Amino acid sequence: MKRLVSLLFIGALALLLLYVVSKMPPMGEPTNPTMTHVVPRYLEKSEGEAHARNVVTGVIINYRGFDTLGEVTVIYCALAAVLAVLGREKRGRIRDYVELSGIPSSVIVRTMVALVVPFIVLFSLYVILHGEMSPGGGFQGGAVIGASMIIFTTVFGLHLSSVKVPLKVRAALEGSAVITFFLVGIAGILGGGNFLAYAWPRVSQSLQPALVTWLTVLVEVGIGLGGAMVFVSILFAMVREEGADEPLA
Amino acid sequence: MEPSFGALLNVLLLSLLLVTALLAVSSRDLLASVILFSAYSLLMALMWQRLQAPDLALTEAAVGAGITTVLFLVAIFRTRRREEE
Amino acid sequence: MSGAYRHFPILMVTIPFFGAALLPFLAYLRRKAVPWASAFFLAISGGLGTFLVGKIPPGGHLSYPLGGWEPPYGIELRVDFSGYFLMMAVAGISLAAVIYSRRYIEKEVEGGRITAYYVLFLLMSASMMGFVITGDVFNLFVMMEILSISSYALVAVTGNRNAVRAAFKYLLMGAPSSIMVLLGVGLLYSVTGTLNMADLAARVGDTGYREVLIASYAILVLAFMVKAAVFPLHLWLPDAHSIAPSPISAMLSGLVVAVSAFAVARITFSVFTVHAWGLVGTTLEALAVAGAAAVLFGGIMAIYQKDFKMMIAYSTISHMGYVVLGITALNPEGITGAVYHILDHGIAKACLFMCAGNFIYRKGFRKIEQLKGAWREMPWTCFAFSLAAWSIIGLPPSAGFISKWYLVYGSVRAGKVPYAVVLLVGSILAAVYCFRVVYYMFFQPAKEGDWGERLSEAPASMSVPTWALSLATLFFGVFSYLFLDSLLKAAAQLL
Amino acid sequence: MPEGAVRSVMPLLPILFPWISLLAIAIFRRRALRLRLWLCFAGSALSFLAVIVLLPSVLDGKTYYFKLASIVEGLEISLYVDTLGYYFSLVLAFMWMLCTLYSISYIDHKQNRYFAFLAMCGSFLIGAAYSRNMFTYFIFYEMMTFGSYPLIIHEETAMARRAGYKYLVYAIGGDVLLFFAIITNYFWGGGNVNFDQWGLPTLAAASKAALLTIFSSYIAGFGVKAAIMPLHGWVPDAHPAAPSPASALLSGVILKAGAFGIMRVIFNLFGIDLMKELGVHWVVAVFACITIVLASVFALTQDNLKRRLAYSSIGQVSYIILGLTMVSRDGTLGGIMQLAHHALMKACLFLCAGVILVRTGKKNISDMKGVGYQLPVSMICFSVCALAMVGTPPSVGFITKWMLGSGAMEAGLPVYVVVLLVSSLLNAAYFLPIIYVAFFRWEGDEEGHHHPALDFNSERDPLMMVPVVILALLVVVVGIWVTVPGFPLSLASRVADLVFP
Amino acid sequence: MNLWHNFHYAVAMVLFCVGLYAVIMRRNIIKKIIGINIMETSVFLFLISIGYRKGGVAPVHVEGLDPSRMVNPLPQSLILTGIVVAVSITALALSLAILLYRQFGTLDVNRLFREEEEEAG
Repeated sequence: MKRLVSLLFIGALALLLLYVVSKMPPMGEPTNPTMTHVVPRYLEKSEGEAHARNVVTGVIINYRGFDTLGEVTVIYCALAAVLAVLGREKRGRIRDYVELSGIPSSVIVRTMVALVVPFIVLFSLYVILHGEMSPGGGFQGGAVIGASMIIFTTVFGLHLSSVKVPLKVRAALEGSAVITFFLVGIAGILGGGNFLAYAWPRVSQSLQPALVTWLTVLVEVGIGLGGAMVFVSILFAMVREEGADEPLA
Repeated sequence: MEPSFGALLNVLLLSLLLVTALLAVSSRDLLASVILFSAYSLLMALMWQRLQAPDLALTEAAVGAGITTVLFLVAIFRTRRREEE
Repeated sequence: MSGAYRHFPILMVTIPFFGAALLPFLAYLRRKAVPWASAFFLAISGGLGTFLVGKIPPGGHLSYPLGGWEPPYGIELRVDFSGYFLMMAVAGISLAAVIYSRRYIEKEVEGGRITAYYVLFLLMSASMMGFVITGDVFNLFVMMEILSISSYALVAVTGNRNAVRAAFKYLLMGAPSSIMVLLGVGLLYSVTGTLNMADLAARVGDTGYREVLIASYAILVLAFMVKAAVFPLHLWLPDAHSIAPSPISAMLSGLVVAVSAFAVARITFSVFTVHAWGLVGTTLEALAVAGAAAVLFGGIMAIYQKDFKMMIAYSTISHMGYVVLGITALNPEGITGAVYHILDHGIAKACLFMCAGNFIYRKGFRKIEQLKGAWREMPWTCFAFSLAAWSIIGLPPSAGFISKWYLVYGSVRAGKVPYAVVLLVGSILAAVYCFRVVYYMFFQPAKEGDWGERLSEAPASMSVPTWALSLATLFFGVFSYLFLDSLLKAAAQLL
Repeated sequence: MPEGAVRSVMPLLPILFPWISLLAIAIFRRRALRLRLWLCFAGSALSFLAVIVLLPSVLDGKTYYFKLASIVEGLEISLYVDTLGYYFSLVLAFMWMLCTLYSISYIDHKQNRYFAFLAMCGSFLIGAAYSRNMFTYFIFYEMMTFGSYPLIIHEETAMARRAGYKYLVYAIGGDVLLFFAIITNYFWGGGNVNFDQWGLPTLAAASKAALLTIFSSYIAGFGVKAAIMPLHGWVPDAHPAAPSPASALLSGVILKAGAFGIMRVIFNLFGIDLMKELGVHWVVAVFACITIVLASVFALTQDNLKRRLAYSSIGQVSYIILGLTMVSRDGTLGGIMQLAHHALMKACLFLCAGVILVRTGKKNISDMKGVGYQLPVSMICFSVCALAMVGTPPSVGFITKWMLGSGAMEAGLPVYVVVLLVSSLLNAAYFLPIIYVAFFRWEGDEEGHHHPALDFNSERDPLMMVPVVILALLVVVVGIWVTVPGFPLSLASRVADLVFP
Repeated sequence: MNLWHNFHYAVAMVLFCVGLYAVIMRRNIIKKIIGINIMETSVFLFLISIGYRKGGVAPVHVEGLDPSRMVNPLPQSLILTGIVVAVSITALALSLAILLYRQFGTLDVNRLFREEEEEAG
């Protein structure tokens, strides 16, 4: 009975949504309200105003910077949430009696991973720093770093990973995205503009493009580092078994 | 939309998305679901690339197909693999 | 509008974010300092807020374009008087709750998670402040997500099995509703091309896509109803609010659900303005019916509870119904009543949960039965409880009376006398469930072994916030005239 | 600000003075019992003094005004002393002082709680009497309602708890109705619920259905306090359960707060003309008549003295309502005077019942054989008041009934006179047996023993006897020298002149 | 009738309902979390489709490219935030699932909540 009601509800919802879809403006038409109202300015002026060739990056970091501040706060919040639920390791390393994958890792895999991981990190740095020109940006790069750490962990185990990226480093860098963003925002106020203004009115016109570019890079790096550390910490917290902490040697 | 190669590809991708989503939801083996979900995410990334959103495609590939999948896998290894009767 | 104070709203929101980001490192250095640091950041935030007194033009608003990008292009903070009022309420109650947390949390939460607790607490309070003042619908979503994620986790922070289950239930209802908010925003965007509330308000009127607008409004309202636990969608609330640690219950019950209800007002009045009400009338009526049902259902369920935190949680459902009825009255009095009710219900509910926390802290009691004769040992807690209950019932001269007056008046003025009657019945129900507890505390002999003769109040860092809040219910009742005029003007501005 | 009023803090003083008691209790806590209680009395006495100093100027027709807070335009919490409010405050401050005095030796446990709430209720009641508008009145009235709960359940017996529960149920129901009435009145009265005028001009514009809703909610809301049948259920339980001085106040003053509210509604909010136009006053009058007769009949069947007195109060308070709804000058005058007169008589009766209870431990009338010889002074006072209740001249009871009768004739409704006569007969039927049992029966009378000697030893406690004697004297004195300025007639006739210009 | 033209939207809506189905009807917690993820990605797909423009190119400025040919960058930037939110919720939900399994030894909601009723009763 309950199942039937739920199914009916979902079916009805689907039909309603499809009906709404049929009434929506046709997809892809250049005359749609979405194409004519706010967006033209982004497309035409972003290069001059936000100094980012990649308009998406311009919008993310510059026009809608506060959303991105919210975004990095969300991911930071997720970390805190996971830690609040699962707890965090004590100072020191995580003992390694958890074999994450059932596959015994061969020498070939180990060597390959050890060789590839540095390159992945390098690639992610490129993604972070090149975000304003090509697709990519801080968060994507951070995610890639996180993924590389995950590969490392699956192959070499939690113990070695927690040695490579110790708690000290993570605790200091997890919040770096929020902190950088906040400081950049405050700098905007000090520079005579509003919070999160990149082009400080107090700085002369000629310096502003460089300023905006450098601040963007700064923020991207902050997001990248913070995001990567958050992903690593979340992974550690989830992989770690209860009571698997090793006291500081 | 006039039938063109692009449109056909989109239709194909979308139907694959539907299929993988339904399979991921209905499979009783959680590991299979997760892998299917990973495939779904990758297809989604492709779809977004088709819709001219390369940033998102990159992100979805790294986060949706990568990190989320790994988190799911960790969770499954920490719990159990098969759905209970 | 110039002067440094125009930066204060954004600083109020972001300083706790910043503080939260610093906490893990601080914990690494010196764990004992973490609670004090969190209180410090919230105090700065609230302190900045006090500088804004009198700076918000009554009936107008303070617009703050972030990054200097003028509104529809960038994100705008739109601080009108009701938003400012609620922001200060959030700041004040959070400060009380964070001070209260220090001793309480030591007892319930295992050491390693305390830092995470405070991080989440700061994020939760700050995101609520952002939530009520933002002028951008997508930003609303982002703030709501910070709020939701921190709330889910804070419910589970004790690691107690029931708590984890309650948190999961909360997440299971909360996450789809968040997605629905995004869907609603997407629909809205697809037909207007903008995300700024003021710009949306100007554009929803003359767009030709009626069905899409109706759907987006209905979806948004439905989603916020889940977050605000309005009657048929309240299932997650009683568990989550009663099992969470008491200061968190205070925050969740007092503020989190209430600001979600305020979001409904925001959507209704700032996005779908008077001009678009032709579109949303049916949804609003359905919402009003749900609100009325919530008032009665919550009240009746509260009467039958044995666990006092559970009782307070059901009372919250009932009071969210009040707020919804105030919003759906669609006149300045109703909105003022709703906003004022969010404030005074928040204060009183937080106080009730803190009193409950005091009993749990000292005695581990959770059953109403066990409160018989409690006043011998914990008279001040019992008095604080009675004062807060006074406001929950809505008796003069507490703040609850003022808001009840406006809510009922709003309903009568809107010609919806049945809803006025429902509100009054709701206050009768409130009287029944509150008086039962007060009666047990003061006029019943204690059961053997439950309560002795010796005074054993909760420690000062817990009693003081409790008392401060209970006196605040009186303050906002007696001095309501300081705020009501501006609130009415702000509400009239919305219409 | 009402027209012609003087801005002054004088109205605030009697509200503040009772809080001396709370201060004293807070300072001394469990030490210095006597001093503490005397300070409580001092609070109520000062409050009475602060009321009485206003008497000359109020008799001159002066009004006072004091604003506490203004919520929004047209809705303020403010005090306003007009003749009617002053009249009520004079009665209640006087009663309050005497009952506080009496309580000092009557209450023997949990004094702190009792005296704190006693003082608070007194303060709130004076605030209610001095309210400028219905909003303020409601605030004070509501606080008073819940403040009197601890007085009712003071003994904490099972009966007291039950009575307290019943009281709360009725009170909350009534208050909610009242709240609804005030809000609808505020809405249809054009945002105005002030008592400045004799009838709100804005209210006349409202539709008849709206007016009926407002009026009936008001009457039902206040009717719970004023114990109009069928809303009287809490009274017969609350009075016997409460300590005697508290019952005296319940009957003498708190029930009157309901009646006073109805006065405000009829005189100041609706105005006599609008009420006449509305044409439902006779319905209220019929309810009042039914209450008058039925309550007396119920009183006949009670053996518990305080329960009998409680039913008597129910009937007597409805005299006020009847007087107000007669729509004639003398009837109104009688109704207003009954407010004070009944307070004097009934408070005295309850205090006597308290003396009997304390000195002999007897609650039921059938056990009271020969009480008149054990407690001669109290029982004489009791008899005086009982006779006054029946309406024997020269007493205040006679004055009231005369005025009401004259009002009924003036309104051309002799049927009310019949009701009054029947009620008087019934009053006699339930009061005279008490006097008979007290003085003309004694232990062993049937065996031909002589009546016992008068025994004055049990009545040595001046704290209890002084209030009883003062009240009994006043019942007679006011009944004889009716027209002395400051006695009820002088103030009531001023009000009646204003209502019927 | 724009339904056929808007088939991207339609598929997104259907996916949304598939996700909702999993959240409401599937008993396994991991399945529910997958459902939440499907719902989320479907809404992202919906928003990106809204931002699409016929024959459009990615919104990156390259020499000689007419800005008016670019697709709408705004939904894309919103979705980037959305993806982060999605992964955050997933991480939290999975942590809760792990903890639930530790404490109850089951991932089946029916069993979880049946036990709750027993405890209450």
